[in-house]
Amino acid sequence: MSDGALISGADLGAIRGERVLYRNVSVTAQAGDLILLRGANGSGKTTLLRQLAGLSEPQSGTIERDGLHHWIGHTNGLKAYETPRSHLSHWARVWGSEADIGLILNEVGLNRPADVPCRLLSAGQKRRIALARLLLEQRKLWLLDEPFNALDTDGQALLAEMIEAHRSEGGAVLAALHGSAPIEATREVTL
Amino acid sequence: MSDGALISGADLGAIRGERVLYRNVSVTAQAGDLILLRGANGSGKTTLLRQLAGLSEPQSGTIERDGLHHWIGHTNGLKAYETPRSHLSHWARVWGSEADIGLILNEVGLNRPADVPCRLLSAGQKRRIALARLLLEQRKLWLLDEPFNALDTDGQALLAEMIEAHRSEGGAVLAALHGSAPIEATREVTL
Amino acid sequence: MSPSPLLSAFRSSLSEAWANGAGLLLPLGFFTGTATLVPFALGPEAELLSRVGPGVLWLALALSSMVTLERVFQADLQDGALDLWLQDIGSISLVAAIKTLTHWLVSGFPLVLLTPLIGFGLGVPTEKMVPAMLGYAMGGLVFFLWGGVAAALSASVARAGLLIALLALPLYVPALIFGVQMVEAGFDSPSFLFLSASTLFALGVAPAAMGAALRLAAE
Amino acid sequence: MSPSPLLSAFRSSLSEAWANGAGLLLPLGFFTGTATLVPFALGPEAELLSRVGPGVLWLALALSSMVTLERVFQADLQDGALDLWLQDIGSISLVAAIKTLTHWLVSGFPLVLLTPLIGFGLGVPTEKMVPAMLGYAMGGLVFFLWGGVAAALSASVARAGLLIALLALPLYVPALIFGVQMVEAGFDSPSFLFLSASTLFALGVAPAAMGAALRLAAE
Amino acid sequence: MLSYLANPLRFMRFSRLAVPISFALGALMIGWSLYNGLFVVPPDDAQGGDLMRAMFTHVPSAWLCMGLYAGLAGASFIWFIWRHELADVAARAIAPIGAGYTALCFITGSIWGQKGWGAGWHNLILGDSRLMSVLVLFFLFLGYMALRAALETRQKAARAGAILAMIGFINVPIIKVSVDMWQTTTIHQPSSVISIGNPEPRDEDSGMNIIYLQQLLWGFGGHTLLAAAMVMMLMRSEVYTQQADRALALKLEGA
Ligand code: HEM
Ligand SMILES: Nc1ncnc2c1ncn2[C@@H]1O[C@H](COP(=O)(O)OP(=O)(O)OP(=O)(O)O)[C@@H](O)[C@H]1O
Ligand SMILES: Nc1ncnc2c1ncn2[C@@H]1O[C@H](COP(=O)(O)OP(=O)(O)OP(=O)(O)O)[C@@H](O)[C@H]1O
Ligand SMILES: [Mg+2]
Ligand SMILES: [Mg+2]
Repeated sequence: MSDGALISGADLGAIRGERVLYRNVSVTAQAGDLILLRGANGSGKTTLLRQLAGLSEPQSGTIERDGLHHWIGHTNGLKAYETPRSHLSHWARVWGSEADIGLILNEVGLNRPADVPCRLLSAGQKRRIALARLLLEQRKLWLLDEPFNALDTDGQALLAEMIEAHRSEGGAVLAALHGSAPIEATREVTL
Repeated sequence: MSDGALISGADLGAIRGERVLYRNVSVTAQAGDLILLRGANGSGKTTLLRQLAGLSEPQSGTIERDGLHHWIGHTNGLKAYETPRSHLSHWARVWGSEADIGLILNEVGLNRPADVPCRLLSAGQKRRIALARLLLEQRKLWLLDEPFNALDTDGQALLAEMIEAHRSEGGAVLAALHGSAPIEATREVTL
Repeated sequence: MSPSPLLSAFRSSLSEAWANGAGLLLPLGFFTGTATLVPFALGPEAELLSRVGPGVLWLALALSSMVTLERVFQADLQDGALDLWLQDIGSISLVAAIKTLTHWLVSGFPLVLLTPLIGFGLGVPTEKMVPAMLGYAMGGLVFFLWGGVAAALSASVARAGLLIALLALPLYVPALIFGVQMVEAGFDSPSFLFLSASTLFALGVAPAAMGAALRLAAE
Repeated sequence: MSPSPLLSAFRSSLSEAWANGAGLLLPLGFFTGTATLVPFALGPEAELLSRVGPGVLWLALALSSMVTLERVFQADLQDGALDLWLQDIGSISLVAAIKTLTHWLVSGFPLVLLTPLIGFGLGVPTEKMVPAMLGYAMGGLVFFLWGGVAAALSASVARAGLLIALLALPLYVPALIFGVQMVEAGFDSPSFLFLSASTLFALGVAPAAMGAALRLAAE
Repeated sequence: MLSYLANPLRFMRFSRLAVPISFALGALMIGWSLYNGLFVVPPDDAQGGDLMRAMFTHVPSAWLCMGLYAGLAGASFIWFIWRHELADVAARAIAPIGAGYTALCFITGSIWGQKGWGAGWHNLILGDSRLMSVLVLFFLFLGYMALRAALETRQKAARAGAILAMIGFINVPIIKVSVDMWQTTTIHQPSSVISIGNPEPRDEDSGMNIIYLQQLLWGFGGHTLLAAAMVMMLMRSEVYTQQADRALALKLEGA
């Protein structure tokens, strides 16, 4: 593993059904990188991200990770009965982080619906809760699957700032994205 | 009701919890209109669309509809066990439409995964199934909630074309949207 | 609505019932469970088993009706299928009724068909079989209809399970009493009439109630 | 993992169990059902009832374990919470175990606490109560652990319900045999030892199995 | 031996011969034991008269269904630890055969028991620890097959199946000791050929008569060969289909 790399996958391949999604894909992320995964719908971005996150076994190739990472998938991992606050404090406890939940809720613009159960929240508000998880604990690597979905323009700006800040602090970000990116990337991987 | 209007809501209002989302909002859509609903996350776009669709009662104001409409919400209305084909043919039967499913699947670029159960499909592929429903049956009014989400660039272009075609055939479209629209609208309603 | 939509509503909810299998889970689990357990608990005396059998079957019916439908309606709400159904105004109560009947067909009716098997297994006298089967069929139908109402009411509510139990059980009791009596006493008992009556009542009232409840849930 | 994550896993699944209430649905439905039915089905002879009671309780335990956990794990898979748990490598088996125990506590344990009530209602002799309660407690625990494995194994499957029943029931039977015997025979029967043994076995094996199965489901 | 056959190619070469041979041999031995068992040896009335002739199928099938499950669990374990594809192929092939022999054991057993048990025998199956544990074994085989069938990819099926198979193994010792341990809960007669656990003292003549034992062992040998042959046959076809899949995958990659 090339030293200093936070994650590196070599000649990864994925087969679904009798279909080969991709093969010999290699991804490496150093500190400060922002790597965008590009590709049409169904080309395998989510699949690749899940393999990199260790959520599914690659059919070929090897992956090396250095420490823990944050994951945001297509789904936000919220329960209908959770409120933004309870969700965040739950994961804060799980991860043993002392972060100030109220502050974070404020940062992602959720202090108003902070105690409204998630089943009543709007799509963008739910997405913002997922973003808030990124601030709960310092983790060098972020794996984000179409993180800008459902966010309004402020929300997209906010996320862009968060990513920039994270990179400047020596973190790395891998994100699957459609259309024009609001941030310029170090590198693009197209499937 | 101003004649020729496919839908018109007059001074609509919505209250959620002890919060007033909006009041005195009026929307009217003539043939050929594309009306964009704008607003921050949680501002009430979905709520308004649901009221216009007759899915929830407005706390104030009146709505008049002229005939049936198509609905695409944040969720796609798919079952895990359905395949794109079975889903479309199901609704074709329900709506009594003779449309050629194979053709439509082709049009929205789903002929490859046409028989893969939805729980295995990618986010964008699922969204495309929802789009395909629009083509199953001619309905003058389309109510779309962030329809471009999860679509790749081709998908977005496709939807833009579909909307244009629909308008030129005398249909009207109400869509909630974030960021820059790939189509120029007749009118924007900001919440 | 014209028949074809209802037909395909039926077909789709058939495949749904088959797909999420929850419908089949309970009867099957219940029967294997019952067949396994009752003799353990009671010892193999046929006489005793034959008298416990019916009660156990009724429980199976009541439970499977409650659990199945709760799951169905809640899924419809979450994945947005309910919104689609609601677009065609007026259809919803019909659709709900059909869904309910389908799931009764899948999870309730097997009990009826299995009655003879279990019955013989448990040593129920043969002449009791036919009234028993009819009793279970009608009783199960009532259970599923009221269970559907309860499920629809609580689809949007948290703590649905508890609520459903509380809502449904009182509605069940009459059909239950008549049903058990009929299974005991056969056709020429008044309870046969009472059971038929409550079945008709449920068929008349429940669908509308379900429709209203589902509209509410979608809000 | 340090205790605090597990603690909060426990807290969260408590609120989950409370929120979807499904756990409470079955025992509750079952008891109301039983209370209503058993007298009808069997007539009021206390001696007879006291012999039916245990079997019904075991059924309730088996059912609630299967249905509850299926729902829990499938929800975790669909809303993506499972993905989050899986990020912290190694924790998943522990978390699964805690979830299972929590839901046993919520849906299984009430049965144990209710044993005396029902028992007296059904006229079970007092001296049988304590061993009975312990028997139900342990047996129910085993049910929930194996039920959890079955649910986790089939979490990603469409036709899960049926499958879970098929997978879980064979795993239940040993604990069942011993449990029933123990409830009958009390502490000084070998089945007490056997039941304890199979409880320990389940406690040792099931969590790892659930963990592996959940990893698989997330694929 | 096993490590030698671990290589699929060697396995295919070996089994191409082994299958027909063990088929023939097994058939012969079974035929021999049945001929003697059904027509030659005198019935033992203490054992239910002519019904006891079911023994020459019952006991071998009983031993085999346990042995086959052990094989299933073993193969699953090997695959789970070393990811050895052939082990998974074996596990997949064993399941149906095992289910078959479990059913056979049950059927023959019921035939044997029919007279002694009379009308209420179904209750006995449910109330009897030995019979119940065999029933459980049958469900385990079925569950294993159902689970594999339900999962999309072979990888998933293999992993899930392996987990289940390994857990279920606990049932095999339970079956074995179920008679000796819980005399109270079984009418099944105790192990007289090989008995573990603590069988209660017997008087002399209750040990198995040598002429029965011979036929029984012939039958056991024959059924073992037959089972082996069928398992290997299924494994061969599975290997072929997997090769076909791989070819398809390669073609698609090219395309
Ligand atoms: C469905 C009914 C039955 C089932 C499922 C069954 C199952 C089994 C099993 C699993 C074994 C192997 C046990 C071991 O190797 O220790 C076995 C062995 C045996 N069974 Fe049965 N059995 C059944 C009925 C009967 C009946 C009715 C009889 C005779 C009255 C019988 C006589 C035997 C004998 C003699 C053996 C050999 C014991 C030994 O030497 O190990 N079985 N049976
Ligand atoms: N069992 C299967 N049989 C056939 N195809 C399958 C199977 N399982 C998954 N697929 C395909 O694998 C692909 C998964 O793609 P993935 O979700 O990674 O796409 P994506 O790049 O994330 O797309 P999107 O941009 O829409 O999110 C889909 O095309 C899906 O159709
Ligand atoms: N019971 C409640 N108490 C307080 N606030 C509530 C309640 N129910 C809903 N809300 C609020 O109502 C709003 C619903 O907004 P809606 O879903 O229409 O937003 P939206 O404009 O669609 O947002 P997005 O762009 O994220 O989709 C949310 O802000 C939510 O927090
Ligand atoms: Mg994706
Ligand atoms: Mg919205």
